[in-house]
Amino acid sequence: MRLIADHLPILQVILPLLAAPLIVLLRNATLAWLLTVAVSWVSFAIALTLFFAVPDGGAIYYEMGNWPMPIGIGYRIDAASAYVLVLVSLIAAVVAPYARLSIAAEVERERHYLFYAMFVLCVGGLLGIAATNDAFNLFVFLEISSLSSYVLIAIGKNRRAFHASFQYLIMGTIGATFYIIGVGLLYLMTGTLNLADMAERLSAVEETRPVLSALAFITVGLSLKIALFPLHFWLPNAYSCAPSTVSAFLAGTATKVSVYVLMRFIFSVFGPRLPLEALHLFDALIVLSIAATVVSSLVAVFQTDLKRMLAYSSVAQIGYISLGIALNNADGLTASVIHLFNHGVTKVALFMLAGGIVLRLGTTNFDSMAGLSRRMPLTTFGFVLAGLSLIGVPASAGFVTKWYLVMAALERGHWWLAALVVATSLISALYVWRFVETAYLREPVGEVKRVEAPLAMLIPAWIMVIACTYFGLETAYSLTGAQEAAMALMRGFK
Amino acid sequence: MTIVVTLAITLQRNLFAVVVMSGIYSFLMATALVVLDAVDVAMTEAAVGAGVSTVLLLGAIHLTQGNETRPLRKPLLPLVVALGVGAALIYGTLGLPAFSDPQAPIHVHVAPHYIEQAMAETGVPNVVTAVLASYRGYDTLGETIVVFTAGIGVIALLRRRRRRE
Amino acid sequence: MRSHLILRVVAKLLIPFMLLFALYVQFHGDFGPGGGFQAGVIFAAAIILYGLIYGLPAARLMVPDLVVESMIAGGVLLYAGVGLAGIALGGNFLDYSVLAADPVQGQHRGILLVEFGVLITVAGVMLKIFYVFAGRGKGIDET
Amino acid sequence: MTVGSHYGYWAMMTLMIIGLYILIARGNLIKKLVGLSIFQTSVYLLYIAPGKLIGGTAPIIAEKFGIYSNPLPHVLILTAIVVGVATIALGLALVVRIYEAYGSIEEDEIIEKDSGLER
Repeated sequence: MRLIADHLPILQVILPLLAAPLIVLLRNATLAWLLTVAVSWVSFAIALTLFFAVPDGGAIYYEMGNWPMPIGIGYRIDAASAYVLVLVSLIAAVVAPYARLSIAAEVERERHYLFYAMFVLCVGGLLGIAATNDAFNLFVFLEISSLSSYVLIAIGKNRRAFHASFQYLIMGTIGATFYIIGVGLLYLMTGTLNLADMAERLSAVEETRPVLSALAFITVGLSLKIALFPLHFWLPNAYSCAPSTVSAFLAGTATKVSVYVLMRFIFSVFGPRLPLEALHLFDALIVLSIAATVVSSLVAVFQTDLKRMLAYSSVAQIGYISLGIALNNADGLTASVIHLFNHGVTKVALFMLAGGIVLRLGTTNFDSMAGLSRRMPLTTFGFVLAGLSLIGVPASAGFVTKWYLVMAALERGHWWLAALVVATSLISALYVWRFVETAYLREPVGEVKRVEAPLAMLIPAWIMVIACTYFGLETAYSLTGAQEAAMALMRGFK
Repeated sequence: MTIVVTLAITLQRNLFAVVVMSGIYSFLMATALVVLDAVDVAMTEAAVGAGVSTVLLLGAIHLTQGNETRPLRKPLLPLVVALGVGAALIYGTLGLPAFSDPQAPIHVHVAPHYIEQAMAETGVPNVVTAVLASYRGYDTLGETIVVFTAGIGVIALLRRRRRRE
Repeated sequence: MRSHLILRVVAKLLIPFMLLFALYVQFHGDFGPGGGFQAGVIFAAAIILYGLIYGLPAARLMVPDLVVESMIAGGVLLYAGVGLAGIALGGNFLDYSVLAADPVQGQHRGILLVEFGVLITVAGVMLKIFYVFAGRGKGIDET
Repeated sequence: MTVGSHYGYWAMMTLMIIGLYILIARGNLIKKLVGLSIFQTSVYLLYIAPGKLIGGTAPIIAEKFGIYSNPLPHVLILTAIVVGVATIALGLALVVRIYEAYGSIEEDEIIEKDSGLER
């Protein structure tokens, strides 16, 4: 019998997925929650182990059913996939303990255990996407995570969430189908579905038209999933109507994993085989990214609801990530990868704190939050700290991203782009300031009672808040990890 | 034929008729699939497309309303988008290998292994079953989990509170 | 529908054959078209037919909700369990060759078990969706 | 490489365009789902059609046949069909919830009813 350590790649994905049917059999909310927490923590431990076990410039392979790779389906975990595994499982591990009280307030009791079943399915699906080395297997796991997230969004009491979820279902399915069309074209040109094999055989293909078309379909399809401007309109609705736990988890993971898939395809699969015309794609992506950050940040400033504001800010932040991809150099890609982590952590912190506000006030409307600092001082202060990271103030996680983005833009000779990155940060300062003004400077309505969020919610949220600052000061793991991930993506499957 | 049915679906306003026609569409699709030698797929498409989906759609219509009440809105933009996507695909498929070319990449790489070795390696003469359950068994596990997710999802969305009154 | 004698008799005659046909599709999947998924759909269709003619409560009495939900979960567990058995017996995940002394025999056994897992989950999900949709309109409670 | 040899793709494209059109242009939620399923079904042909070999037969090994169609696309599409119907089922469950909450399954009516409240 081989060591259990040899099977870590599959256990990483299969344990959360296996927890779901168990939860359904248990039919008990508390047991379901305990199992969810246990599975998320084990997943996080496995992800960390894998992260440190990935050999320099190499990868860990795992073949399902012992079938050699292009014949069977296999996992391939290199620095980039391990980075995403850590991100997803970290966020799951922090959100899972938080979920209990928040869900108790926002979801009907009969649905609680079903919520946890969907949550672990979503975690397992996302982990599966990051680990796999097979284009079609990726689609299957994409659908597992998508279907479960549609349910998660609509599981609450808010009736707007049903329509938001339906919109997301339509857009998400179109996106997944586009992806499948793109993969189909690649399959017809190479005869394989294995990503590494595909990349290798693609370099021998002479006819460029299907390749270019495949690139277009995959990019557009994934952009729908990523909510890349102007394909973003499902996201603000979905995130603002979903239960807070769901907003927090999805904001930190779902779009991020799709970004990873896009990077994987653009840099590793197409890589040097990228058709010349694809350079226009990068130009277009730069324009769209800038539009995303500027427009969405401005829209965010004028929102009357905190969660909605955060959702628009997510669209804007995705713009930074896609900008890094579009710059098409090592620094740009590093900025993108590290922003997956930094923005993930920041947004999770913000949405978790917003969840505390929902629990206590029943709403996140700006008017009802006047003078919040006197009622929920810890929540408000955490929000400000995480908000600084959102802006990208020095000594916060967000700053590291901006630094690398500016470097990458200068390297490309786009000094105006560097200036724009700084300028858009000022807009984000505006909407964070709106919160500060409401919470600290406005007079509260009615009686002032201290109603701080319960510790079970506050502690996980504050762990993320501290992480925002910590990863701004101490970049040893997040930055070197991101650099190695960017290298791994550009190196491809060699 | 199939295309005529789809066009009819576009124009029809009565949802019941739309659903029945989408059932017909699925049967036609299944026939096309048999012609293309994909018997397993044809069987599934007939069972799922014409059977399960139709029943589900009828059930949903029963629970909601039967007619499309609103007129078409801004038909131009969607048409442009749909045609644009089609054009991108035409552009791509023009470079693909010709129909039934035995030298096409999909016929010389990976697939021959299944056809030649499946019988010896798995003892199952239906290659589709061998690939589905063994070589790519992990995909099928994923597929089962997708079905599981949908089932539990429908329960989660439509579950009723036990009546207390 | 309660008064349609012919329907009731025909259904009674038909349902056993449908169940049998589901099993045929399941086990014949190795040699001809068919497999767990299609068999699951046919299996569920037989019981849905029963429910349509004898009423939802009768179908629920025959296959209660608790059983259906256990089926949904059980199929996935069976499938993944076969995979984990591969690990326990010294192979990789979903490696059926180690399930029996002879690898080909093991493959065969693995494929059968796995397809059966698919059947259980698919039949369970189809039935449950029918129950939920059919029960929705009439205000019949969930358990 | 003649246009004739790409017949399957052309049929697929037409179906896809119609499906996508229904999906985007129609405001009725159920019709949107029908459009979605046509759109998904069209993709099946992209995979299956090139797998066919003229003179070949279905990939079930028997002694009297020598040429078989490619089994891999069949497997992929089997999975895709199942994923498709799972999505439709979930979509319909959402439609039922939407109808119960709003009394309508027309998108613009739903948006109208929402904008009346708060905001």
